[in-house]
Amino acid sequence: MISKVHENVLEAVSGIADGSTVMIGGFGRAGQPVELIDALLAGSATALTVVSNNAGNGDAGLAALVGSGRVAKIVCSFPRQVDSHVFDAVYRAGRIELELVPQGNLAERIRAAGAGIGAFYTPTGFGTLVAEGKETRSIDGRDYVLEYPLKADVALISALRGDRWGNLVYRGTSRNFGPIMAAAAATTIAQVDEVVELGSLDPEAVVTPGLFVDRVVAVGERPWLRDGVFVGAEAAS
Amino acid sequence: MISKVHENVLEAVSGIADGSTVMIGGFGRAGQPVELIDALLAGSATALTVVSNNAGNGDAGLAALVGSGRVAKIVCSFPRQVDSHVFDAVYRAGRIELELVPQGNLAERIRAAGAGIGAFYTPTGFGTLVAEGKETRSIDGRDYVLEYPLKADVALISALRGDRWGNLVYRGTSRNFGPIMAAAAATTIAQVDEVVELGSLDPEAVVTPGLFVDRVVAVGERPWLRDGVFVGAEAAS
Amino acid sequence: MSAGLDRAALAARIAQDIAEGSVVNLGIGAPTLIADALPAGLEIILHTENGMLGMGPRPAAGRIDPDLLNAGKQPVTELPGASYFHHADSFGMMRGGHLDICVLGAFQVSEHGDLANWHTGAPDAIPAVGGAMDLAIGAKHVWVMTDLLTRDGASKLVTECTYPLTGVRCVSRVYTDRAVFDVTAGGLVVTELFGDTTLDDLRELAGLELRDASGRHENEEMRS
Amino acid sequence: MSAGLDRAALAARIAQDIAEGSVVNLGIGAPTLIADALPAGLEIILHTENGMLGMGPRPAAGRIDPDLLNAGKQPVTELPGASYFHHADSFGMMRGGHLDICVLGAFQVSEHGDLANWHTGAPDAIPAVGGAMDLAIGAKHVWVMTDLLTRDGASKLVTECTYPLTGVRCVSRVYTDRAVFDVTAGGLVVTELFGDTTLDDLRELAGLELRDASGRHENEEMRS
Repeated sequence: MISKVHENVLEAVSGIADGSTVMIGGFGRAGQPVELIDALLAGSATALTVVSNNAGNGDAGLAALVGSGRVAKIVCSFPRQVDSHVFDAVYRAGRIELELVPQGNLAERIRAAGAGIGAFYTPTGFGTLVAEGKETRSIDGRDYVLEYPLKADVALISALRGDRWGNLVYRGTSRNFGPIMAAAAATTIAQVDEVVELGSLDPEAVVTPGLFVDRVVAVGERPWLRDGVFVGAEAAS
Repeated sequence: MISKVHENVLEAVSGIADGSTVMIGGFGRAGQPVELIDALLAGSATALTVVSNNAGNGDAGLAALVGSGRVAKIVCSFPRQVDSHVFDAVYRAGRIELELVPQGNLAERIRAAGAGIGAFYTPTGFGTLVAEGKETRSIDGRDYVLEYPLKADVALISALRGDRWGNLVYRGTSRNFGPIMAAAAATTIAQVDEVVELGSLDPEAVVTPGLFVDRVVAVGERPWLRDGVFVGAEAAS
Repeated sequence: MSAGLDRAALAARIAQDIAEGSVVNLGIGAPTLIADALPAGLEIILHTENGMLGMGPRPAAGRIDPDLLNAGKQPVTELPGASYFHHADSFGMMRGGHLDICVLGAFQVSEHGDLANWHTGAPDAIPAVGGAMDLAIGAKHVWVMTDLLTRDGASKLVTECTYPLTGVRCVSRVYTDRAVFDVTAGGLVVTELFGDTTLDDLRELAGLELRDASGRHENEEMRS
Repeated sequence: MSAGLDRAALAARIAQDIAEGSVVNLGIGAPTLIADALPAGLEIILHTENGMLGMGPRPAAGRIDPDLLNAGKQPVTELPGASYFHHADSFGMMRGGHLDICVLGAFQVSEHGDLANWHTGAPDAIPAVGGAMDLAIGAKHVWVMTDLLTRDGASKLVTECTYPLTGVRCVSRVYTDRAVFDVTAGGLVVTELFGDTTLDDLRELAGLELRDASGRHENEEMRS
């Protein structure tokens, strides 16, 4: 019997080596795998390259990881936010390298890694700073920049429900980078609110097929949900 | 109020010009928009370029269109099948041009057109006949062929249900090329078993968001389904 | 001259130009005001690049769902007809030309439609581009919503952008507090003046040649 | 010498090498027989390139669902844990290296692992490639299932393919009715002999140098 289910988050993130490239899902706090990041923090892996849309919000999750000094480099589209004070401080202190990638190129580079595409021509960024030094080409009268895939050793993502084969469904805008990161990493670790019986996810509605997922761990329902249905924000962080 | 719903298939396919490139969904018979193809046949559009995985099965649908002599060129991966006698005859008579594309390159080229990618490097076909005369490149020790997007004037696709915004859900392996063709065509026309009320499709399970669809037409439930649920093959063709 | 339109009035003015059925992305900042100004009863589909179509207004207090955010990470709601998708699909919608309109803020717009809105170029700035470059090159119509002048009184409409670009020749229209400008092959065309702003005022403020199609002619040349 | 294994027996032999949890694509034709030979009780996930994981066996008569086909357009069923996806995603799974094993038929396989299985090169042939090229370069392990000889008695294992290629240096193992061959940097290695076939028989039939790792040694060199 296939079972990708792990008992707890510490077990789920075990084996992440120093120097790994780690993709971390989420757009702001939505879809950010906070419990997995906490488990990564509880371990010792360091000199990490993190690929994520943002560079952390507030003080928890990705912000805490960045603040820990164990992130050598971050590849992201939007590090500077109202509540990105942790990243801002580390960056200004010169203690983290930043590779800034327009959000759509970031998403497409991750997608290309998962889909076995060697490189692709994108119109985004042509003629701007982010294209400096890159190969360009005019195709059918439009200008493009050549971009390469972004792959990872590990992806940490968050979904609503998963089964023991690793099939996942998400909720709302927390889907964001999860499905493409799952496909782009050698090892994909998904935290879910709930592990459900095999066969109880609608095959037409599965967003991430199980072959992209290596480990699944239940972290319990978020306070604003009951059986996956929104029950108000009273208890939300 | 937005309504992309058309009353009948003749109205739905109106305005397809001679010389158009028409994408036609389906893998074999699954997902083939037979009623839309019949409506296209009832019109006069000719000198068409058809993009489809196959070149027709049996005598109906795409096979009938090919047999009508109004397809000047077909772009597909697998024209020759047990029941492709119509295409075989037209092809051997030299009355249709064939561009053979490996299935994954076909899918990715269609996807690239919908996603605004100018070109991409694919490993598929490298060192084979289908790569002859094409640009190649070695990236990170792997060999790739440069392939360009495939776009269309019109896409004809088949889905299970749709709403008046054009949101679509499919059924089983009839999904195949529908979602990517919908995004790659200037005008996408979807036949569905049933048009449902806006809001009754689960937003988490919508496969083709409505912005990719221009016209929706209900063709009635297929004989093997009742309310979208399989009821046996007794009445199926 | 009068100050022209305030932000809310400008948002309302822009909303008037959005036809029913349009798929629209409203950039972070001032453009999000347009959502509240859309004509009631018209169906306009809002896209947010973090993976949603059919985005609805800000939720009532106590109904803030942390899984429903817009691109500015503000809480939103879901309308009937909504759909969700992942980031690669969402940006494919932009890059592939499937959005009708996006409205962005700007630091500078050149008379050729170049846009600068992500980076001041200041050496100590932390750069953050987000989805701006994808929106700029992707939507069928890229509109800018901005004050004509910076706080320092400099024109945001310029001959050539001095700030780092977001996109090249991508803006089709600029809505400012003083006037509306169409970007054409022949340069900027003023299509509408607000308050008692005159074309001469604009020419002086911006230091640009401006063609007049405002329908308000005073001492100006005829509509071309 | 005896004819070796028949197709069903060869399918069963291949099935033994598929570990539980593997994601497997079985090509059109003979490889589909492997599905019926998979060990009962082991969870092996079948992928079909037309957009499904978790494909089950052929349905009972009267339960043929026209929306559930495999790549050969034969009716199949859905197992618990299945999922559906569109063609670009399905081929991304292959190209991206997410399938553990695919098993393909062949016209020819070279000793370097080149595969020819889509086109005889005959001038009147209608070419059809389908997903074979994507599978050939995509799966982690590309296995071939074939008779060693053509109907005309020619070896399908060759020094260089004379038919048009499907993929370059992509095959890792060849299961034939006479023997199993691993493709290595040093050429073909025989790992198993069927019936009373000997390594000398194979060398004569194929005209190739073959290393022996079959464990059956007779007059042959030692296992290397």
